[in-house]
Amino acid sequence: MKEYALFPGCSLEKMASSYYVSAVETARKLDVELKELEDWNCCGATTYFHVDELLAYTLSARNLAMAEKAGLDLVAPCSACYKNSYFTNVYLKEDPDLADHINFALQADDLQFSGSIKVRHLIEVYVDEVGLEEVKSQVSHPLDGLRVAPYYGCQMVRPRKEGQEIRDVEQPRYFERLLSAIGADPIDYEPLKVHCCGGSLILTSRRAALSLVRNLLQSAVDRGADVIATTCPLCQVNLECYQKQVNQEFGTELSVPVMYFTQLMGLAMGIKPEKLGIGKELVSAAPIVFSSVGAEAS
Amino acid sequence: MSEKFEPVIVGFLCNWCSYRAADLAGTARIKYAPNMRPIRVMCTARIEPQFVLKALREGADGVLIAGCHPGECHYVEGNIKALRRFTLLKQMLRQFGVEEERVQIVWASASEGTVLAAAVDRMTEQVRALGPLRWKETVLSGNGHVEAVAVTEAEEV
Amino acid sequence: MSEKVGVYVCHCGTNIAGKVAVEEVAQWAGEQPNVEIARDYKFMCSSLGQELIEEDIKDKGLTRVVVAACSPHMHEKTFRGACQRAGLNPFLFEMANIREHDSWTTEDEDAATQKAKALVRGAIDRVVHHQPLEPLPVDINPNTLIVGGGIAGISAALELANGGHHVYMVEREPSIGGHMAQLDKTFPTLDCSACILTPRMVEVGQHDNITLLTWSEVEEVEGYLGNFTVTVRKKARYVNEELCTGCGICVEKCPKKVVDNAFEAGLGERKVIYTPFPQAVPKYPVIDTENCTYFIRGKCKACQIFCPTDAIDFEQEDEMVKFQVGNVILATGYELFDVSRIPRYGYGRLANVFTSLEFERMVNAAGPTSGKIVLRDMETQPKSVAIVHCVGSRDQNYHEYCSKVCCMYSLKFAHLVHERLPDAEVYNFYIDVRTPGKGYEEFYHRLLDEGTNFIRGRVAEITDIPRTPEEEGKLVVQAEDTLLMLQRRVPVDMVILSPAMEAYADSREVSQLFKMGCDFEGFFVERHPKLDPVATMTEGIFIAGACQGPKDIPDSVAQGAAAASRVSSLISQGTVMMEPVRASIDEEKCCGCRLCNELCPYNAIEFHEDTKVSEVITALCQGCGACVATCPSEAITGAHFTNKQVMSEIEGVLWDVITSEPVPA
Amino acid sequence: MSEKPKLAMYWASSCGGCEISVLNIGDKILTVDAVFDLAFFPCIADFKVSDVEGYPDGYIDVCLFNGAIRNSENEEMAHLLREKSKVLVAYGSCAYEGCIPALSNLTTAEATFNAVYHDNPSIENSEGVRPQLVSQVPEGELTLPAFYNTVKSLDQVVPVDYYIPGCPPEPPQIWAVLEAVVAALTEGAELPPPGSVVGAGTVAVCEECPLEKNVKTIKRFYRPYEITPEPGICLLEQGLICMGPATVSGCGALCPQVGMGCRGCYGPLPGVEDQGAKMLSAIASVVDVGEPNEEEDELEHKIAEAMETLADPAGTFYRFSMAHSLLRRIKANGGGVQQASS
Repeated sequence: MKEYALFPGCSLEKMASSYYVSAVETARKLDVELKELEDWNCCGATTYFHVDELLAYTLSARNLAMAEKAGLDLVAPCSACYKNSYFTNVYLKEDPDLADHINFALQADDLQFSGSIKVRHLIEVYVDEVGLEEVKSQVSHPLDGLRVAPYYGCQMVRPRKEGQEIRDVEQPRYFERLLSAIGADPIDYEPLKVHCCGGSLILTSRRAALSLVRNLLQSAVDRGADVIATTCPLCQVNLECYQKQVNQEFGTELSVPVMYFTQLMGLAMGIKPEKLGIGKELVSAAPIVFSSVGAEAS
Repeated sequence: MSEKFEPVIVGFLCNWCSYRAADLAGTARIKYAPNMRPIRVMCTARIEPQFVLKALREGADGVLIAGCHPGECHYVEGNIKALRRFTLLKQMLRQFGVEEERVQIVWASASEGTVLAAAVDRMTEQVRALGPLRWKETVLSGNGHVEAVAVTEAEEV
Repeated sequence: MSEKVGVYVCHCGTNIAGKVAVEEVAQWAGEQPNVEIARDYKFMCSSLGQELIEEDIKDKGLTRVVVAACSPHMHEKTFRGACQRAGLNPFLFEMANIREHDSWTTEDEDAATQKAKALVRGAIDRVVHHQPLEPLPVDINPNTLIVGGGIAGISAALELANGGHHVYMVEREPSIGGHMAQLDKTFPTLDCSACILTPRMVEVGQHDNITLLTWSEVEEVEGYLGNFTVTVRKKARYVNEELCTGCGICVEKCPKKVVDNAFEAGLGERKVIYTPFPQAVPKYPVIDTENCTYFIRGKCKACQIFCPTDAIDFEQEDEMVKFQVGNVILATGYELFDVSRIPRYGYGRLANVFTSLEFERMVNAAGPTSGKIVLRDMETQPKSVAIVHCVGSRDQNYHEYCSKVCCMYSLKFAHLVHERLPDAEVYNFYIDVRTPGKGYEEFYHRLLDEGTNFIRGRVAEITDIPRTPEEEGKLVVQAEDTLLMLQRRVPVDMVILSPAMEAYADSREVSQLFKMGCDFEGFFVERHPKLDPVATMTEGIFIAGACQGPKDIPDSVAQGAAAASRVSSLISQGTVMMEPVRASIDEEKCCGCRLCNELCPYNAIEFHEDTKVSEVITALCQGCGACVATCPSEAITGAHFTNKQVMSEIEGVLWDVITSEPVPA
Repeated sequence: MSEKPKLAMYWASSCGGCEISVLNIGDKILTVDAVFDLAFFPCIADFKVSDVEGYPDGYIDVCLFNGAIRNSENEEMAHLLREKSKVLVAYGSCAYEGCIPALSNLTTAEATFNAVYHDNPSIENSEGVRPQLVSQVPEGELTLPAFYNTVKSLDQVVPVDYYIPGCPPEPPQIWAVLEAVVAALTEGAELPPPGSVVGAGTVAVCEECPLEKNVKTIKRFYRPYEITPEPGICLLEQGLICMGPATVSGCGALCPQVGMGCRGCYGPLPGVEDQGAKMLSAIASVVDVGEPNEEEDELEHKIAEAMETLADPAGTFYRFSMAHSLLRRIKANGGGVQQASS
């Protein structure tokens, strides 16, 4: 039984609740225990680091320190949380002065950052630490012939991490391998699979963001994808919830199901769709559910 | 010795890279700590552990060995041999209670005057923080026998 | 017996005197043990300064000399000369570097003076133990090895050969000519590359003083300046060079074609028995055994059957050729950056993204498209072409350096497109246009007049995913135009990437084979970046052309010639004197433990089974001292760096902290 | 009324092996007896210090002094015997260069006492009784010699005429020396110049070692119990530490011949300042680990790993020569103990 400190982050609480439940369900199947951090706080999100770096780092460092106290590696299913936690962890190790500074503040909470733990994205845990063999062994209803567009998004792979090649950033392959492991058929989604989903631009510079979403949806469709798989709540929202707006804006008629990779894994593992939060989506995932034998179970 | 302690560091510089790096630092007028006193050797592979021990015994507070980067040695891999000796020597010096920072090895190519200067500055500060070594005075001085310790209760009984 | 040391402290104008209290140091030096006389002087290196030393040696009978001045790399030779003129062995001299290592780097004047004293005392204590040494005369073998038959190697070879010296040229490809042979036009003059190159190739091929070894690689190099023994592997061509007339019938008759990834950069095909290109030198073809039907299935032999002179020899084997040379010139050239390392530029994924070399072959009249500019389908002519500068260069992710020639050949490409496709739009995406060179800037202006679109912005991405109808079916080049301050998406039919020149992947092995330096990027390191650009730190090994750094043709030619003249000056000296800084083994003390044997990078240590002692072959020894430091019974002595000398110098530099033996003895 | 030359042998801080080694010269001991009168030889005959104090200066012709200087008593005896002897010989490795006793220079007197009188599990000493320089007892005052922090060789407390290395010296060597002395005393033959090492060769042990020697490239070190050495092959090549190349010959290479690496008891070769450092340099140089083209920290890591297979370098390389080594002893952190000296 592998144990991790789970940092759900704000979105998994509500907006991405289906990601939450499917994460927990799949983890259980794979004999991974995700212990939610008690009293976790905001990761700083995409904006805070530009407003006040010191405070943002402190915020993120607090979560890390709590995980260290628990002696567990930190797992973040949300790519933004992952990126912030990961790089806070790295930068504070590189900058002892900053770390001291922050530790001074953390004392108030009788916490201390020492950089003793790793920060992983949920998908990394499944691919690298659980291992694809283990995943395969849990697959009871392989998603045969389901054409999936593996969408990494930007924050999971960027910026380049210590020891990585540019290829690891621009042409990662692990998502594809995971999808193959559950019997699905990953389409060639390069290079868009690591392009931006528009992120929070959807609020500030709507048209720019929509055109990015459009590219992603359009080429997924052009390349014959049945569904787009995501690893991040924000990507999920932008790709799924804005399809109507995209169609209005660009006169397209796009309608592509978008699902969390954990939901697809869940189906392949024969977990009941409702347990995976399936049924709440705006673009119905029904076709996928039916195509997957898992549906019969329900 | 009332004023600020100025460490004395003996530096062994290889003729092809680090000695030239030091020359370059000079030509470029890079200012760095005057505490390192360079001794030229053709290659770091010529440096014997005896030299390092000699320097420490004769009063140096630290020893710096500087050579070409691995793969750039003028004699192909003299620096690797130096690194091997240095590594074992360091393990032994640990047993002798000599702090890590007092004996260091750095790689500085002929074009890395700044690297060498920075290394000297860094090491000078580290050694300054450790305080004087002055082997003969602090370690070997006197015949060092144990004075009678305070009479224990046992004998009062 | 005590020595009489003379110490001379140089002011070097104010360079030293500005920081170091030279008079004080000199006066203090006078009081040090063994010092007979100590003086300070404005400029020791001046003829007056040197005479000062010479007179003292004569009048005061000095037996040792110390000069405290600049770096020995600057003036050691000068002062050794002075000693010699006065009849003192030059190795009884030692230099204290109180300029580069002290006055120029120290803020505080007292500290500088203190350091100067330490360095001077170190030199005094050391020099007392110096021994007179005689330089080693080395005869220079007049033959020269040139590795690499590109334009740099060719120029070097011809210089030497025409000067009457014999040259062995080793080229790993089947023909000499290098990259230049693949090019169409050369910037900025636009004269035909082949037309100016091939005559020189032929000259090399026919020259009496040149032994040409193509399809060959250097396996082993032993020895030292003046006397290298080189072993070359002459790979089997399966064609007997004595019998072959180069008629080409075999090539004609060979039934099998394969894609030519080497010379035609994958755009064209070649036969399985082939010469890389029509003007190849030598003219003998090579059989590509990977693809040859005979080698795969044991059948065919078409070439053999049709060869009029029975030159085809399937039994031929690699041959080892051994020869002696006095000097080596490395002109191993460069390879192009692998553009597929930048995924976002889509090379390999997007058909109509080309590399510069592919384009060179395409526009070459003798190339696969006989000079027609077409898309991957080999017929459609592009209506718009984007040329991307700095691919893999000026980029911290790949190579930080500027690759120097890319701007110019990118401009050349633009011109060629205009010339061949007058209606086509050409876009050059650049960071800066760098045109240093005779006639280069003028060429740039000419291109501006020809109507090339120049967009200042590093290309972010090349994609086939359209956002607008006009982008449909096009390649879209996205870049931030840093002049207009806006994002540009330029739809084009064809993209040409201008990759960086980089060192060959195996350049580090090569540098180790020849025992010379190679920098972080894999380029060979010159002895001095300004004053000695073609020599290396290893005596007798020279470098020329792009193996030392990105270079264009004129620079490579100049370097080739420069290297050649360095070599010929050594040859005409006949013998050169080498530093006697060498190791030697006292056979009385050697116990034959053989710890030192494997250690020598130059295999200069020989073990005599009969007497059970090791011996240093002085001529091979380069004086690194690795064996000296290793010998646990101190049977090995390193001349001019003996333990006594170094130990005394250590005590010397520590004069102010050293204390006498605390334990009563 | 004997006019025979006087011989003395004294035992300072040592194991007693040296005495045995003298007797080990077999029937030649009779010759010794024939030639010499014993003036002082606590090990085999009952003499008192007062006897020696009674002698006029230089009364003893030859004094074989073995054992290191560990405490004030050793030092006093060294001074006394120096006074009373014409020729003072540092006999055996302890007197010559510190030997095993001097290995305690790798710790402090304080720590040694703690180990011996306190920490050692077999010790029952709840009151923490420790030896005192002076202790009052009803009968009066008892004194003990002062226990030094640093063990010294004989020549670090008094001038020495000759050195006979070895732990213990080998009979043929001992006899050779005695013979020379006898010859000098009886026929007035030439003695070697004072200060010289006698009873040893001039080349390293390997010279005498019959094992086959090839070029040496070691991947890691082994301790004797870890591998069974290939017979007939140089032990160093097999990764076993053998101090042979750094040790002066004279012993006949006894240890390597039975598969146990040379421990270095005969001491350094002429002109070598620090036997241990020399051997360290030699052995580290031939550890064939790490390539120039490797990443720098990868390289450092690999080499460190290989070197760590050599347990206790200080104890290995200075097993016999600690007192004569350049550093001579450790720097105890804070240096409190050696400061306690006066």
